[in-house]
Amino acid sequence: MGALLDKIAVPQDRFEIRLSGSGGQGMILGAVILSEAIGGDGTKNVSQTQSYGPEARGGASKSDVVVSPNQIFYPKAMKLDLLLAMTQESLDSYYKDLKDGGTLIIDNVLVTDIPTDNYYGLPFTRLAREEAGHVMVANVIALGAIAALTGVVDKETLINAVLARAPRGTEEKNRKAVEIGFREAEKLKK
Amino acid sequence: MATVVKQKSDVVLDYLRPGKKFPSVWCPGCGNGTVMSAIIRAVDKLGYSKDEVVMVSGIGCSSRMPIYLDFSALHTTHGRALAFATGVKFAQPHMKVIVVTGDGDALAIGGNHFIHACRRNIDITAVLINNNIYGMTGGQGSPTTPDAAFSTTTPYGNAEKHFDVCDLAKAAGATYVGRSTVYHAPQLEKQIATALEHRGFALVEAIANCHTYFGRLNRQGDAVAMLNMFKERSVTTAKAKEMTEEELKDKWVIGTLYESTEKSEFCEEYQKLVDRVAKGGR
Amino acid sequence: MSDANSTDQARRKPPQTKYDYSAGPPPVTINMSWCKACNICIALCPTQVFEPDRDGKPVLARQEYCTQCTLCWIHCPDLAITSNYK
Amino acid sequence: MAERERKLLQGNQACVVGAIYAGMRFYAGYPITPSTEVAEGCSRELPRIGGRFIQMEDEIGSIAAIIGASVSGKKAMTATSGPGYSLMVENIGYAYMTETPVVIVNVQRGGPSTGLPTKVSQSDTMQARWGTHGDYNAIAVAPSTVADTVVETIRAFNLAERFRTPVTILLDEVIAHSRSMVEIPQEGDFPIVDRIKPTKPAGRDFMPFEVTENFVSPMASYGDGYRFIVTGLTHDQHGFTTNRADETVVKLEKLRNKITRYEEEIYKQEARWTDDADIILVAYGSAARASLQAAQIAREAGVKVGVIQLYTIWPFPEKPLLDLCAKTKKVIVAELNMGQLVHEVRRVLPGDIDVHSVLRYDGEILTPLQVLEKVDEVM
Repeated sequence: MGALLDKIAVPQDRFEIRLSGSGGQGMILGAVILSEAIGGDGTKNVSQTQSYGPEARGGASKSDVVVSPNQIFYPKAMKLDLLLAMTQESLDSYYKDLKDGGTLIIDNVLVTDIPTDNYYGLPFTRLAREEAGHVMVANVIALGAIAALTGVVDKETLINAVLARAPRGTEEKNRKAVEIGFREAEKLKK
Repeated sequence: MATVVKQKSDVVLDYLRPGKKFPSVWCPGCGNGTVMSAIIRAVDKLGYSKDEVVMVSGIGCSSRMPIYLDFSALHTTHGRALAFATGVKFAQPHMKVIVVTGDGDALAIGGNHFIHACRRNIDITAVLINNNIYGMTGGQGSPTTPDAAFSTTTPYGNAEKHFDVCDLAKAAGATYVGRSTVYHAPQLEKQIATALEHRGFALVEAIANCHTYFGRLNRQGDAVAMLNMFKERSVTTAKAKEMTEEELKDKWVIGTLYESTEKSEFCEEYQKLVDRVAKGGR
Repeated sequence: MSDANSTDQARRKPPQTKYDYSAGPPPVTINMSWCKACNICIALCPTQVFEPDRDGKPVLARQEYCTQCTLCWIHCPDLAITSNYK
Repeated sequence: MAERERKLLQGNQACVVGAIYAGMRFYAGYPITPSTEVAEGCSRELPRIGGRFIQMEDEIGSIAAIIGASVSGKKAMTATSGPGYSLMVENIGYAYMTETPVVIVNVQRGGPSTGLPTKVSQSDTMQARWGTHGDYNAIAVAPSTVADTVVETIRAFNLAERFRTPVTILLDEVIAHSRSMVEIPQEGDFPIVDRIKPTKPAGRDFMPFEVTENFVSPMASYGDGYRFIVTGLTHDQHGFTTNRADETVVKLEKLRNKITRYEEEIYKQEARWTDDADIILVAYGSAARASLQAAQIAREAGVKVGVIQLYTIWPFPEKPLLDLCAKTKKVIVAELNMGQLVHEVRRVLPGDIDVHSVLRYDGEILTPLQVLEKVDEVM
């Protein structure tokens, strides 16, 4: 007993992303857009799942995207490579699922109690309200930041994916949101 | 030589399913046969081809009817005839769909399908043969068993209230509602013909005798006695207008009770939707 | 209400006219193998054309009174009566 | 051939794509979590291609309507979840008896009763086989990925049409609600099977339930001029109801033989790493996803684990399982219930193979770690 369990590891070919926040912050739509951006050219497989039911409407809503160049066996995340936490509650709930050395991105206005120094913080909600012109695009700003910080998808591909899902009349707002997220995150990298 | 010529009588024989042996399973004098004969004559008078008629039924005495008739036949599960018929009609809107059902079948186990078929106003003609009792299972009380009436499950008299089938259909959204009895067979035939030509959900309540159970348990006598009772207790819509509520108690108003063309028919409405979507509309 | 009463009621009207069916077939034909002897035709016939046989099935006892009124075959639940005059 | 369109689809949406590809033009259903997106997809897509969508008053009406549509010549489908499937089973029995091809999607969730509406389960495995009363041979297929769902839905329609029988698709909440990029199939990618139409002219010679060489009768539609009779009562080859012992036996054996004699056509399973496996995992649906992941991890850690993933659940793939497990001594059946499929595996495999279970029934998907713990335990 235990001989096998000591030796196992999550396969290296998987990149696991979780977008978390409160219901209504657009985490599921964010994950859908990210999946379309990443999987669009057919070179990578994606598997997107979400919390479904009452918790999706409040508390710590989450949506996962698993990315791999190979067939994705297990559809859900096992150990996160990237966690986006838009609220304190979601960080508290999901920080334990982040792997050692994994990337943590938070909204540093709404999330203040952070159990590590190794994270990227940006005021997504404030940027959305003050710079992008609508609080609704905080999730899109976060996607821009994810693109800049991880390279899991390039900026132009992301913009196209965002525009494909944007309601008519909001295209410019959404394009700008990606740009803001990307730009602000680039600053953090330096 | 006879001079009185009214109608071709043997037309009914043309509509019997080849190979299916008569006589029917029904008791001697059962009103189901009379209603079947009326349906055949209505269909024949309207000139429908046998190929365009689908007869759908559920479970019960009356629901055996499609087996005998040379139409496409769907003899389904208890209470569900209208739901099956909805599938047939919606899939092949040019077909004439006739549902033959009983009071227990349509109103108890099938009550939900009944009100929703009315609500949709789908172009189905439902002939509900109301004998106030479950015949096939041996005389149990049904949703139309009158107050205080006897059945094998109401041995001390029925404590429940009963449905007025026609009121129910009208309230639920049916756009044609008619009633007749097996005594008034020629009028029943007319009601059915009018219902068949109506575009929308049409209900014809055919009051029929189950002397075997209802008649025996409620001392109403044999088939003939029950037919005569139907004659005595029925009043036409015209006559009913001149009668008080008190006078109308225990009477059946027969004739066309409700008819409307204002509400659109479901299949036609859906076809409009399909056409609109095909043009790129919403 | 008894069987006898109702039958009598239906027979109240006396026959008015006689018809001669001798040149052709009888006014109606009864399919005895389909007939279940329910008595409806016998009771409803306004001119008392039928009488029940030993099994209760109708026989044409007074065919000359048949007016081709249609009541018998239109009510026959077993489609056992057809008129021969159309 | 042109490059295929790729779309991010949910499992439930993939089911709609597959069904429409297979020729489904009639959908009747009633909303129930977690299957509702199938209905929503059909309500959007069917009018665009001249199909028909109707939301019925309940699940009983839904299955009734699609049977009515199928005998009227349409390929028809409904989708539901455990409690709704329970409501449908009487009329599913009607479809078996009347040999009416329909497809029923069961997106499984926790039960019994209302249970766990938003949580995953595979506890309808046996309901799909034995749900309705009487003797009959059921067909049930089960995808495990979003892309599979397109393929298996097409296969379900083909089997339904080929065998004139209802076919159940056993989805589960995880597959139904997860999204992946899916290649939208183009004409010619998959064969499409249509019911065989009668060649005999209408009349006494045409028997709508004729026992043919392969037991499947050609199927006319209402309006074709055949005016045939369809009844759920036991009937002879003409469709007439019968009580006769000899005709009853002919009917029931027809229902059985048309499936059992052709099981090889229905079986579908995928074996991975089984040739040298010391332990073989048997699973379907999202439990197979966990099993495959566990096996991959175990292999990387040097333990020889194989996986048999079942795509056909019913008829249970007895012979393929026997063949694939011939060289192993240990089998673990992974499923999201309190042990249903494992009974079939135990029944089929010889006594010298140890059959174990790894189960989860709390509403969550099995994790690869849970499966690995079981592997570790039985090693």
